[in-house]
Amino acid sequence: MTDTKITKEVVASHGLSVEEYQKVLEILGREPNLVELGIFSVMWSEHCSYKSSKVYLKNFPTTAQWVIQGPGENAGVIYIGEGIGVVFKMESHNHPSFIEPYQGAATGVGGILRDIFTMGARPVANLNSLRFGSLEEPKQRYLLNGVVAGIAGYGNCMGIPTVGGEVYFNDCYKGNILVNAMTVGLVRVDKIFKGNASGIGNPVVYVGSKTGRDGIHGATMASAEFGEGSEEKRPTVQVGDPFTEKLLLEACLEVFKTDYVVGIQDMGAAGLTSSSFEMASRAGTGIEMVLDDVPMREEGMTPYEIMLSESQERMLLVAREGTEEKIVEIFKKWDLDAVVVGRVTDDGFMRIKMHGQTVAELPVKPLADGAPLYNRPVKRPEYQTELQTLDLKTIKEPVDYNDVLLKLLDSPTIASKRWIYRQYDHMVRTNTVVLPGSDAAVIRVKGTTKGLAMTTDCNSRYCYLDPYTGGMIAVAEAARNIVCSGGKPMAVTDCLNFGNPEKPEIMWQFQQATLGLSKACSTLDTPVIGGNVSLYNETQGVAIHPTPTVGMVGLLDDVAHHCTSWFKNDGDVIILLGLNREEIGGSEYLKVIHALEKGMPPSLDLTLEKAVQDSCLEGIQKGLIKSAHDCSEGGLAVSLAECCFTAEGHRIGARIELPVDIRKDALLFGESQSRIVVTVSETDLQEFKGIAENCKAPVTVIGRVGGERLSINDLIELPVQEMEKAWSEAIPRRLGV
Amino acid sequence: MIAKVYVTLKKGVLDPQGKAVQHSLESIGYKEAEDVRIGKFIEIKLADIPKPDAEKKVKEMCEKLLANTVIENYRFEIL
Amino acid sequence: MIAKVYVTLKKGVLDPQGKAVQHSLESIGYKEAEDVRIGKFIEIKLADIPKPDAEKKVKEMCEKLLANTVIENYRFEIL
Amino acid sequence: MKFGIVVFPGSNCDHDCYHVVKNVLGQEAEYIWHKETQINGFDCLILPGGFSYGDYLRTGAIAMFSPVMKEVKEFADEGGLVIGICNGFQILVEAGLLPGVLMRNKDLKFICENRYIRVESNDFPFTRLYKKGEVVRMPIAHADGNYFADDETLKRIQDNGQIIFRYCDADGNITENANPNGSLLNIAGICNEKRNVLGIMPHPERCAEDILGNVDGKRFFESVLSSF
Ligand SMILES: Nc1ncnc2c1ncn2[C@@H]1O[C@H](COP(=O)(O)OP(=O)(O)O)[C@@H](O)[C@H]1O
Ligand SMILES: [Mg+2]
Repeated sequence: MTDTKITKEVVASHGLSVEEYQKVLEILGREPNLVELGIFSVMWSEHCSYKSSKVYLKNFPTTAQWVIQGPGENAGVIYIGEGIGVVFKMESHNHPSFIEPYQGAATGVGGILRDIFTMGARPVANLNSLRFGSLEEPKQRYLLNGVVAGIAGYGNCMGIPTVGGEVYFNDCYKGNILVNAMTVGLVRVDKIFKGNASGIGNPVVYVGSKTGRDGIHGATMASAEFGEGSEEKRPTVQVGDPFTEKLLLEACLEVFKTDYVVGIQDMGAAGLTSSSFEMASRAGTGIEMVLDDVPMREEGMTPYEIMLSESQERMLLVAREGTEEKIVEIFKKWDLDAVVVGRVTDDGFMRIKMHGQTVAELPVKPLADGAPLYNRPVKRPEYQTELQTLDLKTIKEPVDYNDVLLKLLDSPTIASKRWIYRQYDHMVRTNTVVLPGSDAAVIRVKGTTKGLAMTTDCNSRYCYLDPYTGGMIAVAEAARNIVCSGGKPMAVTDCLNFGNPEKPEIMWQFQQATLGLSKACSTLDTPVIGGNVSLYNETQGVAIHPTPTVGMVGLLDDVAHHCTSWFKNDGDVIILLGLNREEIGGSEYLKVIHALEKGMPPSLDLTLEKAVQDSCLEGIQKGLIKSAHDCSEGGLAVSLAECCFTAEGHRIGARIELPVDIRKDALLFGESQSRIVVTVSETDLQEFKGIAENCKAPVTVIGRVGGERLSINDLIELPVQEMEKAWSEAIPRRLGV
Repeated sequence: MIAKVYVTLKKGVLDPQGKAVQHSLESIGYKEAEDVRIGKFIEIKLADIPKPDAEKKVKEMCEKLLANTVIENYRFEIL
Repeated sequence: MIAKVYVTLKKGVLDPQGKAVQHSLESIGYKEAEDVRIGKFIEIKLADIPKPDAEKKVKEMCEKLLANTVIENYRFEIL
Repeated sequence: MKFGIVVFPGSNCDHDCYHVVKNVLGQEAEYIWHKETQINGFDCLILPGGFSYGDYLRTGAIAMFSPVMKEVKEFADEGGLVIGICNGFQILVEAGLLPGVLMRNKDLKFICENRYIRVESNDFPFTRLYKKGEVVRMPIAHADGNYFADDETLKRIQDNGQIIFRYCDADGNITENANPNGSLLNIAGICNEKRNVLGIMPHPERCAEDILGNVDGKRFFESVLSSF
């Protein structure tokens, strides 16, 4: 195998360009053998090296007083006081989920969980962001079913509650669905573990499942545009084993209580290769590994296969010399393999042996950190101007607003996601204080009074129409959701899903969107502490809408002061924080009712945003606000409707009078940003108004809670029950259940 | 007419379920069970149609629904 | 030596999974699939022991673990 | 009172049960590893929810062979109180400590949501503090909670009053709509003939604290305490 001649074709089939291969030759001063070529190919794949995206990721604000670990480790960490750190990260598993939705999504969850517990943290919550094509297509229904079952299958078995997420449906995803999974964990800050292979002579220990021929070249696959023949790549799909991962989690947490572990990293994409190289690179060391000792599931595996396998549920750990046996003992208790497969060396080389021969000998640094970096050409698409043009005069105002509202509630993107989160165990660990179905989920931190709010957000249609504004809005909306639940926004993880970076138009989207994210994160003081990039989300040349998903975590000092989105009591005063503008570009209304994805997305004024958020948060913390719900897809009318029926087993109506100074469809369904609908009791109204004025947030009293109908001016008049029916049945009906 | 369909995991695909069962058998004393793979056994009652048609239909059913051909193989017999 | 074990639901025990599959088959146009029952097909690689011993052992494995005889039947063959 | 919480590989509600016993009820609690062959000094054993052995093959099937199960059986035979919640219930039926089986939910999906259940019997250590016929709300979270038994067994447990909880609507009516998973007779929880072993699919430990918005499950644990 090592004798295979390295021809042009072999190089090309490893996804390396001619220039990249030239660089390989320079680094080595010789030709690589096949094992070495395979290692280069995965380490330098887009997925592992970030070669197209790195120049832009540098723009993210990544520090704050409370940030303990920013980007660069397996996951970022923030400090919430009392010695507790919160570890979180989001990652994509898009391509595998398209090929095999159940296993693809399941192993996506498994992967992100390992990123969190490899830091020494116990995972306490999962979230996800999902995107599919239209549910009218059987294939998309199949994908949705499989992905949701896969996420549920893995997360439920692990006993980690899946507390939130988002789901969008748009034709642009029909050939490239998105499955982004996020995990949040808790750690004692003096017990954070990192991916470091330090200490010359220290043993390198392989723990977890045996290695099979799974997913070889998975990392390369995730970095290649789908072609016609991609179905052929099927056998590279990995099968997840959440049971083994649960054992791995408990065993790792047990080992972390000792002082045996020097460094640890999960074997994710590119398995043994990336974990060993990255750990050695961070520590500036080398490793000598003997592959014969790697636990194997199949016979006759070659060094190439062992190094590139993406078998799941494995970790690589560097231990203090002399503790090997004790470590093995702990893993044995959990029925897991733990085997010393190598030693840390001082010469900066990765030396890999098998059957008594050296099968690869590569310098660590150039491979791990020396991947070619691209500042790829950037060009604003020709079509962008036309796309952003929307002449409101050509958009006819509807005759029947009730009908429009019902249609919007029935749009799967807006409709209830209960069919989905009902399949996720969202209560296990008995911490979930705000369950899925409100804005951000809230979990308590046992042993303290604190709580964490968390959410994922991105409206990719906005990003398509104007990636800069869209990127900003993703952050602002996430923060708004956190605030509506009573949390103070703390930090961000992102998952940047885009098309083919070799196209200047896609790279422009990437550049603009990341600049937008950076701007909003700086202004809202929510640094980016980690994330993931997924490129090449294209099928036959058609790219997805740019989708920079934002995952955000917020802090509640007192979890008792959490808030939910739905109306509470008869007679409460309904207040709108923020301003209604005449903005219908990029709205769900325009799409569902007028079949257009056009115009400028809503504008975002970050100063106004901050004012609205600050006043809402203060109102919640002071115990004045009884419900808070932000306006997003479907605008004010949809938000108000949702406030009427999202409480479990409790419907309540409202009478609303809005000042009409803009088009009525924009007033009801426009998606102006920086708006939150809150309720307070009559007696608290003045005090809350005072807070809002202090924060310079525009406040308008727009109505009262009560009755069994929602009425808005003389435009909307609907029984709550009828609205709820449309909203709650939209997805199950399309799935035929 | 009955179709009996056997769906098995492809070679090399991890079978967590089989692994757990083998482990359990071993721990309760059945050391002779060296490997276990778990698949599906599906019985379909078919309307009376000519056998060649049945073969064709069942094959299609397997491809489309009964087996996940990304990771599974299938075979069937018609009685 | 290989043991092939077939575990099927007893007659009279509802098979929601089979029903769901039958329903899907019908909805994608296979009206001839009148009833579907889903069971397990377990392949056990056995150490080389005399066949009568193997029969005895496999029967025990079925009784103890592989089938729940409240709702399931099993049969097996040893090859 | 001292509770033992049995931990199987794959148990994942063990911490939750421990938390309620220890921090909410203020009682003693200790984990019991499934390989344990000696268990002493416990007043009540809880087999918690989760996915023991990944729920592979059949839920609860592999766990019943864990060494600790022999001890659990002896403990139950001697009249000790044993509670199986969710996966614990599944293990108890597979191990033969409770009659019947728990099959796949009728819609084949995992279901996590709050449900109403009716307390069918309160002359019993686990439900003493509830009223007979009382309707309480508890979360369920399972894929295999569809209770099945043959006609004879079903009649027997009915006649003996072994059915303790049934899914119902908010007003206490036992209807098909109120049945989340296809369970025969809407069964959500049963006990053995001696009435010292209980299996329950809903999770009382998930609704025993104010901050979680529901305390209907607290009296379940308090009942156990008060009968001790
Ligand atoms: N979009 C991004 N924003 C910020 N940090 C990022 C982003 N993408 C990747 N990173 C950081 O780069 C590092 C490597 O990420 P990644 O390769 O995804 O990790 P893994 O090895 O777990 O797959 C991580 O610390 C991650 O947080
Ligand atoms: Mg990682």
